[in-house]
Amino acid sequence: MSVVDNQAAPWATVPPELQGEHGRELAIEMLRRMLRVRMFEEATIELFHAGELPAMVHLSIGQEAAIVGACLATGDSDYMTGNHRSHGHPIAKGAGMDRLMAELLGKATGICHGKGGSMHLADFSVGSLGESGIVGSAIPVATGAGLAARTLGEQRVCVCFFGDGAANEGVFHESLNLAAVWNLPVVYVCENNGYAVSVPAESLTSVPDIATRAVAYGIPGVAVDGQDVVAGYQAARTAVDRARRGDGPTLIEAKTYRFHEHAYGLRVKTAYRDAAEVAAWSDERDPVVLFERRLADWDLVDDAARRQVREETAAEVAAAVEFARTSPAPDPAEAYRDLYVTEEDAR
Amino acid sequence: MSVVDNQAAPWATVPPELQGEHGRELAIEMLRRMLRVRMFEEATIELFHAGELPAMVHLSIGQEAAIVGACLATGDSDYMTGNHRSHGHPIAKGAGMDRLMAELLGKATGICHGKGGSMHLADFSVGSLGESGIVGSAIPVATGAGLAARTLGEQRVCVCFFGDGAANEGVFHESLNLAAVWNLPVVYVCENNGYAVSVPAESLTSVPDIATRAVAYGIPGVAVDGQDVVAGYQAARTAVDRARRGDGPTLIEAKTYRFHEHAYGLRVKTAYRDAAEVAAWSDERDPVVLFERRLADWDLVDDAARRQVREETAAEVAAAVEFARTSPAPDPAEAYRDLYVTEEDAR
Amino acid sequence: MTTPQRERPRAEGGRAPGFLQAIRQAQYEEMHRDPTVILMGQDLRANVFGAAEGFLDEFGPERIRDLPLSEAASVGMAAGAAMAGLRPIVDLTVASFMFGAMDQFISQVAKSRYMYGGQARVPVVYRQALYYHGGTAAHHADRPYPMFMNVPGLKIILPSNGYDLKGLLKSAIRDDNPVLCFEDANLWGRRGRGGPEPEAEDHLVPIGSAAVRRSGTDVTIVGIGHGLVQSLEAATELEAEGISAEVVDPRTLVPMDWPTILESVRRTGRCVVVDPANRTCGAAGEIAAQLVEECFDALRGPVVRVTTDDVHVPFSPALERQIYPSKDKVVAAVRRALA
Amino acid sequence: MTTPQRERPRAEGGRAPGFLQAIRQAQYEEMHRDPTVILMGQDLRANVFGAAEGFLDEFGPERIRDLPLSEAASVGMAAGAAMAGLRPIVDLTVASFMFGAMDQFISQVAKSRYMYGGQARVPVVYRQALYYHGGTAAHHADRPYPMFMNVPGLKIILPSNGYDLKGLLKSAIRDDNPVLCFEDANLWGRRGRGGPEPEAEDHLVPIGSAAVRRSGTDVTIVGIGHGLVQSLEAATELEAEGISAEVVDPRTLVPMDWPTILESVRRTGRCVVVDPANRTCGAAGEIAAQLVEECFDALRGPVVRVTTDDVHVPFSPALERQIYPSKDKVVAAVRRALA
Ligand SMILES: Cc1ncc(C[n+]2csc(CCOP(=O)(O)OP(=O)(O)O)c2C)c(N)n1
Ligand SMILES: Cc1ncc(C[n+]2csc(CCOP(=O)(O)OP(=O)(O)O)c2C)c(N)n1
Ligand SMILES: [Mg+2]
Ligand SMILES: [Mg+2]
Repeated sequence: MSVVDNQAAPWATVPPELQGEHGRELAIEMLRRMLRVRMFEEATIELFHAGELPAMVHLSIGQEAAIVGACLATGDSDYMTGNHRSHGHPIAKGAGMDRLMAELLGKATGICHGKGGSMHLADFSVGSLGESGIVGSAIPVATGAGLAARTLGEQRVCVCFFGDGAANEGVFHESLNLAAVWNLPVVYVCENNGYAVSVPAESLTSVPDIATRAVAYGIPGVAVDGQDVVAGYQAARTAVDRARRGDGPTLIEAKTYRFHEHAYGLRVKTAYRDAAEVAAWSDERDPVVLFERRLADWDLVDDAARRQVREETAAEVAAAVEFARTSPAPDPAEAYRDLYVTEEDAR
Repeated sequence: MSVVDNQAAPWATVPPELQGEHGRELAIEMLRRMLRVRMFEEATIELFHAGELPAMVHLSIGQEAAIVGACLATGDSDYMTGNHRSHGHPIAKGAGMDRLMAELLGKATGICHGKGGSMHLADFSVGSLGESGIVGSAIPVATGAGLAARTLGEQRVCVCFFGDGAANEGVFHESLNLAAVWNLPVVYVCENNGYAVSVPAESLTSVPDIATRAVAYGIPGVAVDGQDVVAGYQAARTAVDRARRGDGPTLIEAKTYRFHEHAYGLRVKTAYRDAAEVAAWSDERDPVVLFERRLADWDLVDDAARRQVREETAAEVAAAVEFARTSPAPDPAEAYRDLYVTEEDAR
Repeated sequence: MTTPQRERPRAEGGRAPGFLQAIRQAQYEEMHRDPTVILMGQDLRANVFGAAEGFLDEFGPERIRDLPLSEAASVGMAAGAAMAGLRPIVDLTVASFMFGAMDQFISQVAKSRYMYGGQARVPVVYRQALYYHGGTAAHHADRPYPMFMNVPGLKIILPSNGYDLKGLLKSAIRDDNPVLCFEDANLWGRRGRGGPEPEAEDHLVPIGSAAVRRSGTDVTIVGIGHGLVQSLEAATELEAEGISAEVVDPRTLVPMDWPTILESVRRTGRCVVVDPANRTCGAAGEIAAQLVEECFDALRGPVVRVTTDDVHVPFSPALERQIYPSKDKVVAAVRRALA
Repeated sequence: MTTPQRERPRAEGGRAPGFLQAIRQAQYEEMHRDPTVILMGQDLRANVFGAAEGFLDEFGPERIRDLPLSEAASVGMAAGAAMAGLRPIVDLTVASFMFGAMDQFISQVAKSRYMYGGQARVPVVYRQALYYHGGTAAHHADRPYPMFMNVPGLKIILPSNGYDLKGLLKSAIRDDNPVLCFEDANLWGRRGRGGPEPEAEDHLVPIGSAAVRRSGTDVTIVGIGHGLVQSLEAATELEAEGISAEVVDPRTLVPMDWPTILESVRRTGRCVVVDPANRTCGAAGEIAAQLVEECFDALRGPVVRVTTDDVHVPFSPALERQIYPSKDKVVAAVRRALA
């Protein structure tokens, strides 16, 4: 198990992965996907205040680097599962934003026809196999996707995202043991944002680094700076390669922070984290800002190019909102479809 | 985490715990309780063949040292929970054998009035809070007993017994995390007998030493020779003292072996363990034989004294069998009692 | 199971506390009354759910505990603590989170006393909201009490107003058996969070006793949780048409107050059951089955169930509402029962 | 749900395989037919339960897997594997072990397809024995299918003989939906383990179709699992008294073949349901509720339930037998239904 210093700025020079033309493209893609997640979620905040969201949303703002880093280490045919805080994961995995946004508004054009909503996005076309509102509950499912890939002789891997709180669920333990003894191609990514709702990780989680728990399964455990998209990418890349080689699972812990309340709109009366702590992270450890600064420092992607990415992304998000807003509500009969595969379902 | 060499004979001289008059008494009690467990279970074999047992039984024969060592490290007011293989645990904890044996025969005088049977013994009078036929399922209960002791300001601890297979259950993980973060007075004793029914521990458990998993909870993990009652006692004593001091839980792994089939009477057609392996353990690593030999080598308890313990125990077991056999079957109405505490139940 | 009580729902008089206030009062009073009562739940200390303000200061960290995301261990641990002398209250927050602890509920909470021949006492209360009809989608909106009704050894309360919630919860905390308290979140808002003064400390509603909320002669409507509100609304509407509906609130599902329900149906000869649970093997089905078995001769029409349709809870408001019981569905069911 | 089938139970003719043989045959044939079918279970490779002899050699270690003591992960993993292209069969051995996996069954297995708007297909079969009436006591003897009937999105089969077990299990393996297969262990012994030759590969029994096992005119007895055997025995006894009982075997509990059951009861006007599950919110209650709702006018007497009493399963044989349905209880229930 190795733990990196969360506060370090490890990249004095351009990291090898981002060198060359392909590397620069990857860097731009990292920025683009982080911005997509960020702007998509900022748009949901507006929609919330406009009263257009049917329910509260759990935002990943602040956590984009870990999400994008891990997803970009996978290919299109690889799998992924998420949790209640997973608007960003399918986006980072490559899903189009229109149908995701429509899903958040409960529209007929939603990726789940309006039946899933914010906590249950899935886009099977990019390997996003779903998200669990029940904390931890998708960890076995991700493990099973790995089993299928292995049994079918495919080269796919599955990236399984969950939070620090979820690492205390029994299924975390059962699944990691299974993946370890069967050498399954699964990369477990714990986004440790320091809290499970109001409860600090240190008060109800027995180890400071969740990555330590890898020892219990005889698998690699790596803690990375979750605000550093390149660090997240590198750790995931190593884990994905290892999994693809048939060498089994890895547990990655990304130390990160959520900038907003547990759910947007939720009011917790008793303060459970310092305003100063929140400010320190949002002001100094914003993963998008940090990455943009580095891209500039490295002379890798200049202001104009970055501005272009921003503008393109803003346009995409605006289009997604427009698409969602103008989409019709689902036909009420939709509620009674998709419970079972029926004869009518095309095979 | 420390692992002892399972094959070593560590006691060249009398260990400190067994020195002096009190030490000698403890040694005799160790022998007596191991013999009680052994002879009690041998009696159940006879009852099985005589067709008097209503169901198969899971025998601890071969595993007595770990059980007795841990139980003797506790006091009468301490708690204990067991599993499907736990005739021996309440006996080691000090329960009378008559009502336990009557329970195995499903009699009215059984400790659970015939409602529990072999897999669900409990004797609250000695702190034995029950046994779970559902593998792993009593681990949270034991943890709760620890919570109660702590909250009520009592000095009690709870010893929680389970097998290697159970260490893969989610509740193992959840419970140890909870006990760790709350510093609960619980001693988790994993009797690693190398198999979960037909499955070797090494094939479906991710670590060679289950004690390693203590690392995931930041608590002490100790692996001991499970055939050595003194080693088991010492490890448990340390853990019990620690728990009583308020310093929290310990995970002890006793490396042991079951000499009989998973359940007595079960016929598994496909051999899953070598006859030679079974013979090596039963012939050379019998915890009762090993301890008797040491008592002799140390000149601590002579032949006559040991013979006396054997005879007394044999008589106790014979009396228990007699008690059980001559006890009446329960009144059928008993099946409808004890579902709830009712007004009639004395307070 | 006592004699039927004819109570008006207190909500009418404005004296009933809101749900959160009822919970707060019940837990506060009982924790003061009995030092062995402890309270555990996720995000309890920060009072995220709003019923535990000031509890940490008042009762201290040993008795007010946050729980980790470990539902199985939490449930079983509470049972173990109960067997060893505490009287824990566990706030599981949302009923959908019970599933992860199902083995502990069944194998340990419900079975221990019986299996051990009465040696164990398991005085523990599990509280959980039925968090449906709020856009939370399928993972938060289950109404799983019928599953637990299928498990012997548990008591189950499901009050329809704050007054009963307080009284039943207090009874539950004093009960020596495990009690599941389901709180229909659709009733939370009905009385404000800042309501009237705490009720008297001795306000207890006995477990196992139904209440007749409205007397009537033509049909009995049994309404569970929020279904009771819909039943009363339907009864009002039907009254205008000259149909006199009696409305019964079971309040407790296990043990069910059969005498009260049977007595009513024997009089009216017709019955509609309104139950927010899923239809198949739900609570409404149990009531219907009991009626056709125990008072067949008195029945003059079909027992009609108004339940949630057998689908999962969809996210979109455009989809969600229709799947639940509603006043209109109750009215239609009554017409069918009377046809 | 198809038209009623009037089949004689094959057990009579001696052609029905024993349960273990039926399982072996179904799994063997389907694994040969479709390479994406895999089989996982505790102690499977060593064939402890007797239905997987030679499978490891035949299908290899990738397709025949032992599972650790990790029921939740096992159940969810199989669902995930199904969503990613496999068709897993999971042998959970004993139904009581399902509780530890309840969240996975409900939140993942049953809900995924619906929540994701039909993107997921979850072709997975979970097999588990109802291991009651064998002195195993409360932790091994549950009959929890009613809980799962309360969960939309699952199919549930519960055959009463080896012939149906084989045909239903094969249908389940080919089904694109999750199917729970409950195997009543009290039927295991009825045909020897070494029985007749494997049935034809194309022997399929459709899911959702009941069978009328015996025609009659005075009363319909619906018998589930071993309850079907008791129903047939009771029918024989009643015949001697001149009472003509029709006996229906639902075979599938979800989707239930309502047309067949309703058609029968509409003819006989009386019904007894024999169900080894616990009484409250059990399968029998669902059937009774459906009858009183859907064919009230045809009913000429109470629908009487014969179920396991609402207690846990006690260990002692002196206590255990009485709590279950029996032929005598069925006979008495029919008398009550006819009174
Ligand atoms: C099984 C379960 N228990 C409780 C909850 C309520 N809940 C939703 S998110 C959450 C905190 C999860 O913490 P973590 O895993 O760290 O994820 P984060 O929200 O911090 O991203 C809780 C308690 C739930 N959804 N599921
Ligand atoms: C939850 C659960 N799953 C499966 C079983 C069936 N079973 C009983 S004992 C056992 C093996 C347990 O292994 P271990 O914990 O090592 O204990 P041992 O039998 O070796 O003492 C199994 C699989 C069970 N009783 N409970
Ligand atoms: Mg977190
Ligand atoms: Mg073992």
